[in-house]
Amino acid sequence: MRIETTLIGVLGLSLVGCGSETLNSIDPGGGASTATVVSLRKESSTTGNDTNAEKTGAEVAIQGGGDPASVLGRIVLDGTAPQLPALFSKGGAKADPTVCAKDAAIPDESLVLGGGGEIANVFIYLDKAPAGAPTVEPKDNSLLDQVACVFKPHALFVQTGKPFVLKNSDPVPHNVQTTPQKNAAENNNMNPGSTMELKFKKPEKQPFESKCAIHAWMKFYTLVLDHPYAAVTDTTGKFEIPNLPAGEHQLRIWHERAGMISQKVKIAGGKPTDLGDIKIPVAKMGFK
Amino acid sequence: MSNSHAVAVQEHQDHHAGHHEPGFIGKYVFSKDHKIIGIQFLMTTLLMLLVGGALALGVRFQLAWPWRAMPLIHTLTGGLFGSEGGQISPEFYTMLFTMHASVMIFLVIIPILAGAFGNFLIPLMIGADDMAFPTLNMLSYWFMWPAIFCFGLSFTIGGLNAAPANGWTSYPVLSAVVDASPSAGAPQTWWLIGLTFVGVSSMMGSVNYMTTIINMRAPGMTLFRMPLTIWSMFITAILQAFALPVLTAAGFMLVAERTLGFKFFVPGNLVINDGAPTIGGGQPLLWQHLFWFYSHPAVYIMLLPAMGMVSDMLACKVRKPIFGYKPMVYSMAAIAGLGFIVWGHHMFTSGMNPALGMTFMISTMMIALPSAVKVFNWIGTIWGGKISFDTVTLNCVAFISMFIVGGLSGIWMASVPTDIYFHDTYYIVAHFHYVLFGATLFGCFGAIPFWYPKMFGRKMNDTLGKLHFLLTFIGFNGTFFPMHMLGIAGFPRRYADPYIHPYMEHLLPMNRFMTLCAILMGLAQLILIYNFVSSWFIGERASRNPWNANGLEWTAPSPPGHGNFDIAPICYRGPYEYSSPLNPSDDFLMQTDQIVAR
Amino acid sequence: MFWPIVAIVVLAISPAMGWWFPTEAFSPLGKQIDNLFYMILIIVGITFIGTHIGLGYVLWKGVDNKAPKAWFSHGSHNLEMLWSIAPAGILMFISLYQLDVWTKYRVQSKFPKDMITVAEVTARQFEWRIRYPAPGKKLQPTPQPDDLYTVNDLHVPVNQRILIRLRSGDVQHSFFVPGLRIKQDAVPGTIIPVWFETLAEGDYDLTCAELCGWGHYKMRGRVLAQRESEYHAYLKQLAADQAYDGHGDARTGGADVVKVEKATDKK
Amino acid sequence: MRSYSHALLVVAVLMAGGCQSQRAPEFVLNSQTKALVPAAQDAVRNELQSAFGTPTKLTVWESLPVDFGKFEGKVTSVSDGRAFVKLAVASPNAAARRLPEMKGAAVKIKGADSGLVVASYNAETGALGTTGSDAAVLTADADVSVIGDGLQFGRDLYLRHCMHCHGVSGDGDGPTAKYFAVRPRDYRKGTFKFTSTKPTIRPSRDDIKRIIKLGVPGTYMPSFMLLPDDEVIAIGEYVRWLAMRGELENKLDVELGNDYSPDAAKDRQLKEVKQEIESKLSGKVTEFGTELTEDWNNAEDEGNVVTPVTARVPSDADSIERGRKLFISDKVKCFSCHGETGRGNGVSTEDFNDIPGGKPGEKSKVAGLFDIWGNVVKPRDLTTGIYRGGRRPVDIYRRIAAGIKGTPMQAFGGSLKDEEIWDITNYVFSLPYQNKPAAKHH
Repeated sequence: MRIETTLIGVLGLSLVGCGSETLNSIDPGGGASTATVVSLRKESSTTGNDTNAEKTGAEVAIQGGGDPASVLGRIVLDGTAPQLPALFSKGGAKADPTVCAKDAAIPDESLVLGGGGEIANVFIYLDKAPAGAPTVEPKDNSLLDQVACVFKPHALFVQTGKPFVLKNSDPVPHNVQTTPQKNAAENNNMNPGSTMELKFKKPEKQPFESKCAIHAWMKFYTLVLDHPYAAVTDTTGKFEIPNLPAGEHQLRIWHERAGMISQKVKIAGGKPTDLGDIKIPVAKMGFK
Repeated sequence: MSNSHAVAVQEHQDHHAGHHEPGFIGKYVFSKDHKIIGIQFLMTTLLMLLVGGALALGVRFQLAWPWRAMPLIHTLTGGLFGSEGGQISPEFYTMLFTMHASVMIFLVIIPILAGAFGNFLIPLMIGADDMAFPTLNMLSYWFMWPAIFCFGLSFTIGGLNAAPANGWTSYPVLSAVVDASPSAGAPQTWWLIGLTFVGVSSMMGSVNYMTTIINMRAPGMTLFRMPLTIWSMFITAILQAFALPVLTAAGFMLVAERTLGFKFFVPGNLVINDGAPTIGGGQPLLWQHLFWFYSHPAVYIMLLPAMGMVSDMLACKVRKPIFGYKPMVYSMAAIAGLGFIVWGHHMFTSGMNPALGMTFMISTMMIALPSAVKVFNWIGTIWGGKISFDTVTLNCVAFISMFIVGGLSGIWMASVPTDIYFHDTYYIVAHFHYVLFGATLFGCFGAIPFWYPKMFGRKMNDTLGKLHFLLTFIGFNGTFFPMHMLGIAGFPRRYADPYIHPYMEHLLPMNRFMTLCAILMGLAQLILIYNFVSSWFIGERASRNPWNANGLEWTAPSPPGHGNFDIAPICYRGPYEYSSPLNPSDDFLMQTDQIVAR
Repeated sequence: MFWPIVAIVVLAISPAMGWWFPTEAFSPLGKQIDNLFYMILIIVGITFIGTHIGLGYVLWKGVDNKAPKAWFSHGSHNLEMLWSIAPAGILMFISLYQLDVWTKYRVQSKFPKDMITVAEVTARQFEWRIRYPAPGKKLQPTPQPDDLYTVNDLHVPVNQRILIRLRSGDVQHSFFVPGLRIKQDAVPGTIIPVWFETLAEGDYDLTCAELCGWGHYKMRGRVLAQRESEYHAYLKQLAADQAYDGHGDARTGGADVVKVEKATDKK
Repeated sequence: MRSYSHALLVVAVLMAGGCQSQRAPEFVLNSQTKALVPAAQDAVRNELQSAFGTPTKLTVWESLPVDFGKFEGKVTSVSDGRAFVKLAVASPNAAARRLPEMKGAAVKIKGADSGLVVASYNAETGALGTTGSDAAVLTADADVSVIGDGLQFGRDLYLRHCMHCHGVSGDGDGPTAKYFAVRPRDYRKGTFKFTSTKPTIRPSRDDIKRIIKLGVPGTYMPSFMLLPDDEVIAIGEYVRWLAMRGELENKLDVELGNDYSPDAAKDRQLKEVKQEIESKLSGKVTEFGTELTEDWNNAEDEGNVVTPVTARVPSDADSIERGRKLFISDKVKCFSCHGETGRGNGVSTEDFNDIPGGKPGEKSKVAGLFDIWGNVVKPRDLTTGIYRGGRRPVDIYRRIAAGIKGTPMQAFGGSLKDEEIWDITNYVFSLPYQNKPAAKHH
């Protein structure tokens, strides 16, 4: 008898434990095994303007005013990088050999160096226009061309609002598949000789990659900002960002292999600040 | 003086046994003694019974509380088996029922009958001192373990959360194309290898049984003086010997198809899991034919020994000779014979030649006949007996009753048009659970306490036995009888969530009830285990012949020593001479008793 | 032996409890199958009750058997003959009685002649892909450019003998319509003709009855029996939707949503 | 006797314990978030929590363009703590059928969040029971609105039908997904492949509904054709809600990514980082919310649906031939991916491309084109007659004109005339039926 009662107990327990409040409806998943509740989100009164965000953080803390001045420097590689082989030797392209790499080899542009190890295609920029900076009318964006299945330039800086014109000078179609973080991604086919115009709405946090799906090796990098405080290095590795207000700024330095490097810079009123050589260790370049 | 004499006697007995004591390992682990082997089989199968039962409870739980976090699954598997947010995934459900069937059929029912009781009883009942091939016998047990290992491995290989998920029938193409089912790659293959090991094991057993029964019978033990248990074991052995090779071959073919790229079963131009179209001209039905050519006789392999044992126990319990001994033997033989020509009734809806359908229907109908004869004979045996109601009797009667239900529900399966509707619904599930669980396992639950004294020299606790029987019986019918209703309502097998189909929604409460009954039944087995183990130590000591039975095994000491019989038995008559007028003093007359002339 | 009583009681009440056929059979063959089922049920029921009464009786007698010894008998030859031959007769009767249903159902030479091939149903993991011929055309064995495709929703004209060609795209499935008592496996590599006739308008659940993978239970479809006019209207609608090029009238697919019309259930 | 009754008790406790120890489903963070410093991870987690809640305790962010399900009504009478409310619903049955989901829905009184949730609602009498002392706040003829039942309805259906492939958080990584050659969609980028909208636009409600109903032929996404419309819609809304949640997470990651990657913030004090993040994110979520609202509302705008200017060009031999010429022309270059005979074996499938989001210069081990989720995508074999995005002419037109979002399949709408697109469409439709020449080597 004891045992029987125990067994009934067991059954009861299992019934209560597993079958509670579920005998009327099939309840899917653990969701229904616990009482589920809906709550309403408390909309915070602060709207989208991030004034407080600007005040705090590393953005700007105006100290001892002064005229805006430019910051300049040079990006160099610390160490020696291996010689990158060309993607395709002359006439050796996988697709469209009649056009791509017809006259010259297609180089691997993921790391382009000057004679003294100066790094090209490095982006130097600020996240936001510093407070108190003079509003300058954004100048027109430079044009992106596609020649012999290479994007020219490989890295460029684009301002929001202004049209960004892409051109296909090749006798073959290309397409531009963008992968931005904040703007909408595009992937449009471009006829031979055609041009296309993109407009970016929002500033990006980082440069983003764009590529051609037809010629998978074609890539370029775009930095989209809503202010002019940015520069892209060439093979001299030199950069200059003009008329920054005096104070402390957070410089972003970005390269497609090295990734993001952040550096604080102090602008004393008046004279330009030279950061000298900014060394990027070769280890960051992700060679095997 | 006396000491030395005792020693002398000891030595003499050893010599008589024809052996000298082996060490512990030799005696209890790699023993060649058929009794030890039988007990090893029994232990293993009871363990596996618990495993299979647990898997079944998993299935039942999902059907009763679909997509509810399964109890213990996380505690036991640490959130393995592809469950997210506590809810199991459908492929895990398929693994559950696949492994439930595999374990129950290949690791419980077949070995517990042929392996455990076959091994233990055959030499004792025919008065032999051991099996014909003791080493082969030992191997047949130890080949179980690779099988268990492979099944277990199939559960854990492949990212720890894939098991065979193609049903125990593992029909190709699903089981033949690696990408077709979650058991991608290894598990299904390991499962097939495990199957082969089971086959090898039972093959060794069957060869051994046949030889032993034919050659090693005690003097005077003619074929028609053999207990029905022996007859059933004999017939089973023959069945296995003839059916198993086919399954083994089919298994190898499937393994070859999965691993070596043979094309036996997979036709061309099937696109599976976005793969390339299959090439080759296989025929899926080939597997079904091969598989069922084994697996239908296997159903009788899983049943006949229970029939035999129940006959023996019943005769002893009602103190009456078996009603129609020879018809019983003939019907068993008939079942075995017909068993080979009815496999097609598993394939009525598979689109095979309808003419075949008719022939298979008729042969299937005919196989119901010997079963009917046996039932009537059992009832006739009870008729006019003096019944002592204990665990054994209860289980035997349950066996008969359940077998009637299972057999009768089979008639719908046999008749093709109704089978068209019932095929692969829960009606089938009800049917074969009534036969395999209802009949066979109740038979075993009777046989365990009946021969327990002979195994361990002690009796099992009868009260606990009755309690275990009661709960099991209630739980069993509560679980499986409603399945007939489900089947009639068109409730298909192997559905993880049938209730997304509107016409089955209303069946949920019934499934909850069945699951509760299943839990009850599962817990009841703990009583059996407890009773089994505890009686070993605290059970009441048993004499040589505690049930006043007639068989030769009861002339041996309990438990019998090495070599079984201290007095070599001579058989004078059939095993069922209960209440014979020839013995006025008592209501039984053992096969070894010479009639005292007076 | 209380439990057979329970069993019988359950059997008796289950139709009322909805534990019975989902619906009555709505196809001629289905009706025959049901009759067969009930016939067997009666035979089996009698046997079941009879044997259990017998069993219960002998047990009861056996328990309070006052005689000093049990009845010593090795059986009776006549009885053996009796209860071997009687069941044999019954079983033989059952099996012969039903042959014609089976032949009508499966033997192609016995198929009705006046059948229209409505569609090709391809079972795949885990749905029923259906191919109709274009309105007013015959179904071709191979796909045609103007074929109409849909999924899980098979429309057929009511009260007509119709034929579908059943295929499998990947593994073995089974075409199971409980309401019509149809079941036919879809065997990979073969095309199996299945014929049926619906006796009432309305939708009949279509499920898969052969384990086809983890999503076995997901294969929920329906056979919708419609009046001929509605059926043809549906095909036209389907054709219009399939031809939609962004310019047609918005109702036919222009709204970019799939319409599943509710079944007009005359059952 | 005792010993085993004890044993049974243990079993009982185990079972009960097992039942109690059911894990509730939880949202998981995406990989970018996991790459941030712990402080930033916590910040993101908290923001998401406050904006979307957890699967079991959903949070309704009313400004999002999601149909959370809303019943409005007035309190007719209050008696002994039960408020009797007439809810304006389509039919009492609808409310009754939804009762399981209405349980726990949030209750607004006079337009203000009362913090109460529905405990019971009787559609016939209109008796609304809420948690807590509702008589106190539910005064007679107060405006009452019950919010969030639709979301719960969708949640339950999603957990039942979709979760085991698409995952609780809609990350396309449910338990069953690992067996698939074609991965389930990861909603969290807000990008869906087969839509009727312009390339830069989110999918419309109808697109999602259509995919749920028709499935994606050729993949393991089955058709849910026979689910009732309201259930399909509820699932669709929940999917959109999950997508928005994932997008918000991405936006937060981008916001914090530059400064709080482990090496950017390695020599910073935890405390200052915490404050900094707080100030950085203050107001951001609301701002992002408006972005989300705008993006997803655009998808419903008729103007953003891709509709051909001209009707379909009749599919005659000429049109098909013109289409074939375009298909293999250097101007359109369909063959570079789909192959000359449309078998999906173009040369660009042989390239070893960079893995999206992989390390610089790291090439994938397998040849093939990638989608933005980092999975290899096969260009469709057009000869099989299986079209994942639908088989109507307009579907193929849209695939060509607007491309397939997130994949190398680009938008030709700018560079091809409508007639040309229709010609290609006709050619594509003709491919399964003509006898195909063997593909030449390029």
